[in-house]
Amino acid sequence: MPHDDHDHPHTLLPPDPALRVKALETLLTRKGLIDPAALDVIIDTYSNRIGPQNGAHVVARAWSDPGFKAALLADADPVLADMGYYGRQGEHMMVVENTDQVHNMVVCTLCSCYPWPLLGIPPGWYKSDAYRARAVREPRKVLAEFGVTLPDGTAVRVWDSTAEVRYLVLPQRPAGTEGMTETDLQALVTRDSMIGCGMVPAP
Amino acid sequence: MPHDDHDHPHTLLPPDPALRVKALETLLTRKGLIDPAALDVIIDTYSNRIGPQNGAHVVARAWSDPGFKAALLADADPVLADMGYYGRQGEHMMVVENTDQVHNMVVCTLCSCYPWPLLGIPPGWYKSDAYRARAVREPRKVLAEFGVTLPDGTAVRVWDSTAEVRYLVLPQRPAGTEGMTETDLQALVTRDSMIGCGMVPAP
Amino acid sequence: MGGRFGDGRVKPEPEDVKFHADWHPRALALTLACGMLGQWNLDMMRRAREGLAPTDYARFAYYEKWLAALADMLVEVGLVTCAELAGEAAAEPSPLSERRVGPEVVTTILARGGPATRDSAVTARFQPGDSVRTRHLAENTTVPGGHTRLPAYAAGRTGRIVRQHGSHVLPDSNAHGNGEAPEPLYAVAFAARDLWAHPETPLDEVMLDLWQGYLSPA
Amino acid sequence: MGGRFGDGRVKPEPEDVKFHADWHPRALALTLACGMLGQWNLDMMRRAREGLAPTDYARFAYYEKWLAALADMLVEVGLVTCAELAGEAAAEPSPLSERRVGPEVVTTILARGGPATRDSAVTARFQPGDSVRTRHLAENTTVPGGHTRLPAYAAGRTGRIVRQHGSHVLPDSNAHGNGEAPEPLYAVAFAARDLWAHPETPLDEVMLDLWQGYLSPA
Repeated sequence: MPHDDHDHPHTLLPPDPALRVKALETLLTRKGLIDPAALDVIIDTYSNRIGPQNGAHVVARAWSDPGFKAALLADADPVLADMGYYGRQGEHMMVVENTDQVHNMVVCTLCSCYPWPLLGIPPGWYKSDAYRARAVREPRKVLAEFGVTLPDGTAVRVWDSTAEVRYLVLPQRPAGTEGMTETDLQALVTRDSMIGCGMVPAP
Repeated sequence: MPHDDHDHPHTLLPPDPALRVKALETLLTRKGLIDPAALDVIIDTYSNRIGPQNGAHVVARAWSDPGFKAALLADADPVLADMGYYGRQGEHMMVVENTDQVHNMVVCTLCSCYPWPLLGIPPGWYKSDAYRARAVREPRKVLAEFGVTLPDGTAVRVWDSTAEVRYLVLPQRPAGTEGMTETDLQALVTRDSMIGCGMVPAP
Repeated sequence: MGGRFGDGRVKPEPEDVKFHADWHPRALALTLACGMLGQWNLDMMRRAREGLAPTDYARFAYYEKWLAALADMLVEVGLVTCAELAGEAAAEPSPLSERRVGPEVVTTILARGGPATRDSAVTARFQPGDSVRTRHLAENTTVPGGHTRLPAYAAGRTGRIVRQHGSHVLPDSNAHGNGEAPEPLYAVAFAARDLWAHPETPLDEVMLDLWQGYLSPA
Repeated sequence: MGGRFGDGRVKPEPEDVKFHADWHPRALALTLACGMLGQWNLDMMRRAREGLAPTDYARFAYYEKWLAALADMLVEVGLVTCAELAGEAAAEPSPLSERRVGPEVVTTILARGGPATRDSAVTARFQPGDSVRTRHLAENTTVPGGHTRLPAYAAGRTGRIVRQHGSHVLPDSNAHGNGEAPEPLYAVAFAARDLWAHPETPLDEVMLDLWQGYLSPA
C-alpha cells in the first residue's frame, strides 16, 4: 500500500472489498457520521420496495389508458410523481415508446445511470464493461445475446444517459393481451423490456 | 480458467507469469519448436552485446565529425549499417538533433517501439503506461520528472513511433568537452539523452 | 468506454438478482448514507470514480469503484483522515456527526431526490431540428484532465437537436466545486454511421444528452 | 493510451537495469525465438497484444502482454493446441520442428532484421509542407475492431507533412493476414494546440508516422 499516495487514499484500506466495506462502516460509525440502522433501511428500500414492479405498473397503465400514455410520453415527470414514482436517480424522466418502426434501448456508457425509482438498482450486465462498450456501437448484436431479433426495417435508437435525464422504455404490448387487466399486464412486464433489452412475452 | 474461451487461449496457462514462461518453454521445447540454447544466445545478445553503448558511439562520432553528422541526419540507414548497427527493430532509422531551438523526445504510445540495435531493450519507464500516456500530452512535465528543464523558447518535438521507423535523439554536446576523444565522449553519453529524456552531463 | 472493442458477450441474468456479493448492499447503502451528509455533490463523486488510476478503474467492478471513490472523497472533503483510513489513528468523533442521517428519515431523503434543473441566465441557442457539432475533444475545457460528460466516441461529430431539456447543472464545473453553472441541455441524435466505422444498419441512431457548451452550430 | 490522464509519475531508473524480474529475459527470448519460426508477422503479433481483453491489457505489464499474446498466437496459427496449453494433452512433436532456430544462427537472424519498406504501385499523394487531415475514426476501415496504427488522440486532426518515408507495409492489412498492401508512409507534424485541450506551450509539436490511407488533403 503506497502510504504516500495522497491522490488515492483508498489504497490505505484493505484491498478485499468485503473488508473495505467493513472497515469504512466501522470507522464512520465510530466517528458518528453514519448510523448502521439507516444503512439497513436503504438496503431494505432497494431490495424490497423500489424495483421493476414500479416501472411495470407505469407500462401496464400506459397500455390500458391512452390518455395516460399520451401524457406520459409528452411529459413524464408530473405523471410519474402522481403515481409516487419519484426520487433519487429519477428526477427527470423520459419515457420512449417502442413501435414497429423504432426500438429504443438505454445505456450509460460513462458510468451506469439508470432510473432507480422505476426499476430499482441496475442489473449486473447493465453495469458491465461489455454492455457499456457495445450497446452504442452494436446494439443488435447485444440484443441477440438477450435472444431478441428485430424485424427488418425497425430502427434502433440507443439512449446514452450522459446527463441527469433517465430513460424508461415503453415496450410493445404483446399480442393476446387484449382483455387483460392492468394488474395482470403489470405482472407480464419484464425489467429487461423496460431497458430495451427484451420483449414482453405473450401470456 | 475459462476453458471455452477460444479467443484467449492464454487463460489456459497458469496466471503467474514466471510459471507461464516455464510452461510455454517446456511445451515448445518438447514439440521441437524452440531450442533453449538459442534462447540463451538471445538473452546474452541483449544483456551484453546490444545496448546504449552503440547509440553512444554514433552520437560521439557525430559530435566529432561534421561530415559524418551531416550524412547521419540526412539518411541514417547507410551510415549506421556501415558501423554495424543494423538489425531487428532498427531497420529504418531517423536521427533527430537537439538544438537550442528544438528538443526532441521519442515515445511509442501504441506499444513500446524503440531502436533496439542502437539502445538495446527499452527501459521500464519507456514501456510504462505513464510515459506512453503523458509524453505526447505533457512532455515538459515528464522531462521535469527526469530533472530536465528546457530554456524558454525551446520547442518540444515528440516523435510517436507509430510505424517501423525508429528514432534516435542526437543530444546536445555539453560544454567543456572540446578536447575530448570520440571514445571519451562515448562514455559521457547517457541512454536517456538519446531518447530525449535527459541531457548529457558535462564531464 | 462507449464503442470499445474486446469486452466480450453481455451476460443476461435472472431479474430477481439484486446483488452479486454479500458486501454489495452494504457498499451501496454506505455510499448513499455518506452522500446524505451533504459534503459533496453527485458530479464530484462521479469525478472521483473516473479519477481512479486507469488500472484500478479497469479492474474494479461497479461497487469496488464506489468504495474506492468513497474513501478518496471522504479524505478529500476532510471527513476522514488518511491515518484513520489506514487504521493508524483512533477514530475521532466528527464535528459533522450532527448531520448523521437516521433510519427514520432515509426513505424520505431518497424519495426527495436531487433535481438537476436550475434557472439559468444562459439563453438556449438551439432548437429541435438544428444541426450541431460536438467539441472535437472530449475534455474539460477549464480543468486539465477534469470531469466532463461528453463521451469520447461522440467528440467532434455532427448530430441533430431532438429536444431541449431545460437548463441543468453543468458537471464540468460542479464536479470541481466551481459552482453549478447551469446551462441548456439537449437530447442530440447521431446517426450510427456518423459515429462508427462499421454501423450495423443505416437506420440506427444514438441519442445523447449534451450541454449547450459542448455544441456549436454545424 | 496517448494523452490519457491519471497514470501518475514517470519513474526514471538506473541505466544498467535491463530486466525487472528473473522471468523477463526468458519471456523476451521465447517470443523472439517463436517469431523466427515464420508463422506470423510483427503486425499480427501487435494485433494479438492489443486484442487482449481490455481488463487484461490494463493489468498486464509489458512482458505479461507478450506472453499472453504469444500463447494466443501459437494457438491461432496452429503451432500448439488448447489441450497442450492447458496441460491436458501430452506435447505432440510439431511438423514445423525443422524450422527450429538453433543458437548458431540466432545472432544472424536478429542482425538481419525485417525491413518494412516495399515497392508499391501506390503513388504518393502528398509532399512535405502539405496540410493533411487524419481519418476521423482511429479504426480499421476493413476489419471491424481490427488493427490500426492511427492513435485515437490523433484521429480527425489536421497536420503537416514533414517527410516521406517511402512505401511501407500497411499494418491494417498485414495484421489480419490480408497481404502487405504497401503504401506511402509520412512523418506528419501536429501542433500540440491542435491535439490537446491544454497544450503546455504554443511551440510544441507531436510527430507521427502515418500511412497515406489515413490521410486526406486538408
